[in-house]
Amino acid sequence: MSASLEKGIHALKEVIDAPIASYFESCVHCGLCAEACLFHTETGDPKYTPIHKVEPLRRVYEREYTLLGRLKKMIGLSKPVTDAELDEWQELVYDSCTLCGRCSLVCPVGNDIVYMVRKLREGMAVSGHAPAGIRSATKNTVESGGPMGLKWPAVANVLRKAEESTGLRIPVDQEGAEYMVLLSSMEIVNYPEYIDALAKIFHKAGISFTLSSEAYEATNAGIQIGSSDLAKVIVSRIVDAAEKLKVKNVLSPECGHAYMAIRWEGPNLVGRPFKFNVVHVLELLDDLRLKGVLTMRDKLKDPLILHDPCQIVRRGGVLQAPEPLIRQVAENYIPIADKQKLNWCCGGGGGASAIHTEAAEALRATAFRIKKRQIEEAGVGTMVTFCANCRITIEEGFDHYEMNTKLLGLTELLAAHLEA
Amino acid sequence: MQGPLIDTLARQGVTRRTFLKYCATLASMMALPPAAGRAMAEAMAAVRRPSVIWLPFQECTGCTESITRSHSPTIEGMIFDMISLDYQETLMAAAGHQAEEARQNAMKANAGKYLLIVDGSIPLGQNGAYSCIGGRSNVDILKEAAGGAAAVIAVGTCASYGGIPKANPNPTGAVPVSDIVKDKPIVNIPGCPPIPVVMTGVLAHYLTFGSLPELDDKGRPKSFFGETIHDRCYRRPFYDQGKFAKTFDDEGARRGWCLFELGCKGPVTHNACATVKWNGGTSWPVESGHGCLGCSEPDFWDGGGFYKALSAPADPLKFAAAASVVGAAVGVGVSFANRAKKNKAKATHETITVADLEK
Amino acid sequence: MTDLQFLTWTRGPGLDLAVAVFLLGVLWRLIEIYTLGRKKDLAAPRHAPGASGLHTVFRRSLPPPGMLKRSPVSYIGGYVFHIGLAIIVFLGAPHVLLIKNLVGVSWPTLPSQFIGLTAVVTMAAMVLMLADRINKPVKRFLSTFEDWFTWAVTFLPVLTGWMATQHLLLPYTQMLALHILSAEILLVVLPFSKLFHGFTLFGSRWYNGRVNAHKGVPV
Amino acid sequence: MSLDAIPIQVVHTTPPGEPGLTGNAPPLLRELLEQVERLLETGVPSAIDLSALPLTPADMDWLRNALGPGEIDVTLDANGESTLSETGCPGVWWITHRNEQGAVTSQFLEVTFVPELVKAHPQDVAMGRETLERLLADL
Repeated sequence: MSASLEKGIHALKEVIDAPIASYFESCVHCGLCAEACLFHTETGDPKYTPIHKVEPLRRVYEREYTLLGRLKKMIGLSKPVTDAELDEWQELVYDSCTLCGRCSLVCPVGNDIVYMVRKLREGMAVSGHAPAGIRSATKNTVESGGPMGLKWPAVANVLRKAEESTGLRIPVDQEGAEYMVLLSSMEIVNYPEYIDALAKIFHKAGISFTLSSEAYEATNAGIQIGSSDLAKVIVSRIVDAAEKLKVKNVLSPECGHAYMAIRWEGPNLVGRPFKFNVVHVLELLDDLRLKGVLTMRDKLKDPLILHDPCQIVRRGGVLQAPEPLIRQVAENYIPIADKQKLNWCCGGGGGASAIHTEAAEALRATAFRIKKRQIEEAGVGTMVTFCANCRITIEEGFDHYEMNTKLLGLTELLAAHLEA
Repeated sequence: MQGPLIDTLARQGVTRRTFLKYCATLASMMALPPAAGRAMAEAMAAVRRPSVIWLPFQECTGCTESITRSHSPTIEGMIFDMISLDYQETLMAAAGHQAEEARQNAMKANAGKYLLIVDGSIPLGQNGAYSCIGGRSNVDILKEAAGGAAAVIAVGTCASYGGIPKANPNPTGAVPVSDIVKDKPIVNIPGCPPIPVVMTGVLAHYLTFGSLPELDDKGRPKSFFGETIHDRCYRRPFYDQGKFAKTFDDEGARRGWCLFELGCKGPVTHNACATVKWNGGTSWPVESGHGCLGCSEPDFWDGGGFYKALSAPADPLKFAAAASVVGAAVGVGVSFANRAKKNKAKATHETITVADLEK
Repeated sequence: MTDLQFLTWTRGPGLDLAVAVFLLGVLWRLIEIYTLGRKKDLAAPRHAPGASGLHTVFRRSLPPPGMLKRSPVSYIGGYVFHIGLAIIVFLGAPHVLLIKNLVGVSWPTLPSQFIGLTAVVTMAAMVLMLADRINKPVKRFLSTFEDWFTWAVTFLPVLTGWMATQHLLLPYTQMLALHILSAEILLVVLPFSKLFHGFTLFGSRWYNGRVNAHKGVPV
Repeated sequence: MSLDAIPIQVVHTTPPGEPGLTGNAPPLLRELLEQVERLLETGVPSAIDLSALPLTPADMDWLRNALGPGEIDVTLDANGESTLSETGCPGVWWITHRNEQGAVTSQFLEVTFVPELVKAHPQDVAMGRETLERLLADL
């Protein structure tokens, strides 16, 4: 195969820009970003300090784009970034970083560290230093349509089952629909209830929607592994399908990275603004709530807390929708201290949940202690979230710590209590 | 107390007690023990008049004025009565060839024994042509005269450190005596002008002890230049209290507060003005309301402005414009190189395929 | 070189040189950094109140919720020494005199006793920060020679300035010269070290604020 | 503008509120005691140069008050007035030299039976004899 260090450096030279230069020049090694990173707070290991995770990128920046670095390089004072070094950093850039972006929120000089990790992954991916799990997920998505290798007949099967259980029609490839609904493989496989819920809500609101047999998968392992070219391949399917079906909106599923990929990276990957809007399902739901469509039959009594998925809330900007929606359906919603843009990651984002090495899984379990603590401190038995990937990671965490906390998806919860 | 000098003085109407009193005061000023006054008187009274040659170079005659116009000419003059001033252009009656002849004669007659006093700096530019006496350059005359001298006394800041002629841009290439004379003991008595008693004090010391007084690292007699103006200034308490005059006519100036902010160089100037004062002890610059210029220190003229506080910069924006242009040029240069590199990287981008993810 | 010549050098050619290198460095580095450019964000923006580059430039001056408790030494020590330095540099009488000489504007100053006290507090905070850097695993792990060096380069002007005004250890002339020299070293080092954050932090905060404001997130 | 309008005023050399006492004067009494003892035992005179010491006018006043006035005051008119006054401690003389302008040029505390300056020098006495002889001759 053809990954190489040269390709990696080449990729980094392409992506290094003024913000990255400014960020590296601003860093004073204060270490505050470590306090915002759950991999550091839960392990205490200083190597998980976010700014340290992008050290190879800094080295390339200094050597390639600063005069002093170039001079140092010329007289042999600075050593080039090596394969061995990138290999060492793989754990730091992927296993212990979920692209949650919490570090970017606290840096006193204003460094957007997650921005830099995302860019560093461009070089890591093509130099062959991406973890096997994310590599195969990417490969599957590019070659067979989804990270789990799910094909359309299987999806159609799930849709049929949803039609049966809800008694509602789920249109496919219908031109001119208001919404083109995207799913994530995880939802199709693990949480098919989501599809039921969506069908109910659309029908109740009287909004036309459709699925596309050509683009049903919203997740984009390309942005997780950090390859814009591959991410573009994946996102282009959606763009093509949406434009072919002439839909007004594309509905991103609960999945966080899917939303990031299509809503924010998408236009930049294909190199032009979209002709349709990208809407997160919670934005749609909140809109319906405001229109009075989303009335509830009854409310959930259990005390519960909300887990705000990083890519949707802090990184995706869906800040205001979740709380009114949970209040719509839950009587005993308990707001926690670090909520909304300050929430702590589940530990499985950014592709991390696809890494199945023993070390990575053990690290994720350790990092999960922060979520465990939040649940225990709130003293609740239920947690609600709205990201399929978070749900898988959190359930793994519950299993690991043998917790009997209930985990619910927000959209399903709303659908379950929806007034008929 | 007997000797040729005291007889001479007596003839001039200077009494023995006057002389004793003068010696006591001189010893006090030179920080010698009180008993030294009498010893000085004894020694000087008996001394043989040494030959002294006074060479004026690039100077303004201010040093000569200072000593000859001092408050009590008879007393200061006394010292000059103790020496045989064989050559001093300003004071001597002789002129032209006669004067030069007197100098040559004195040098021959007292070879190796005469004292050489120099005031003014020595220009080296254009082979010394900027200042000549009788067709000979200053540097030439100095070398010749210093060759036979027992010691050299550089009077005034010009002779000591180059002074105003050496100030930037030093058009004449002026240098101090110590740059030219390397093999003779040199006493520097800087000041613009120097304090008269300091000049006579050094002569008295030489006459009394036959040696030169102890000098500091800048060749100045420690007894007069051992402390800074600031250390002995009567306005020092105001400095310590942080009370400063901000202008020459504000309340602080009227109250006699510290002149530091008005550019006083007292803290870095070594001289005896604060204790000896000027004009017969009448006053001195700081007492008159003006900061010390630092005239007894090397390069005082280029010390960054007389009215700039010591903490203020001399001329910090000298290269600012040039530096800004160079900085911007370097930045733009790097910027072009960076953009070229980045554009090249982008242009040679190979679309990544799944195969590129693995080695 | 004598004391006075040393002082005259530091006030004259030394300062000339330091200011020149400083200006040269600052312009060079700023142009070098900010002309690298960045891509336009093609995604349809989401607008949110309080989300903009400028908002973030100011907002980041305060600790985000919960952070003060997590790292009190970094924040309190950091505030104290930064504010202390600002007070000393911008409200100390000799410094205002210097600024007046440089650019022609001046403003009222604080009494020297207060500045002296501020210097002591500032130095205490800096020593505390140094101890924290040595003690705290993350900070020690991140620290390179540059971190120790820039600490010293920042600390020395405060120390020498304070010692000069308090007449400690060396005569005033020498201490003042050392103080000015140390400030000159600071000027020379600043554009080429992490001390340059004094300039770039505005750019960094602005970029961070702007990138996230595009998504409607006030960061 | 009249001359009076120019704001010049005479200032005190010690800052207001400063008592001016440095504490440097009292130790001098101890030194004087030693010098007086030496004078009594060996007959060797000695002196303290007051102008070389860091004494404020207030210190001087304190010292003068402490020593008190004596019986003898000698005034010497030689290029300015000098005063040689015995203090309240016999053998301790306060000597002040002034220049022709009246400014103090030096000040000493001399410990001696009679200050040297007061005694007439044999040579001067010889000149006095000549004067006397001339006077007699002229009679």
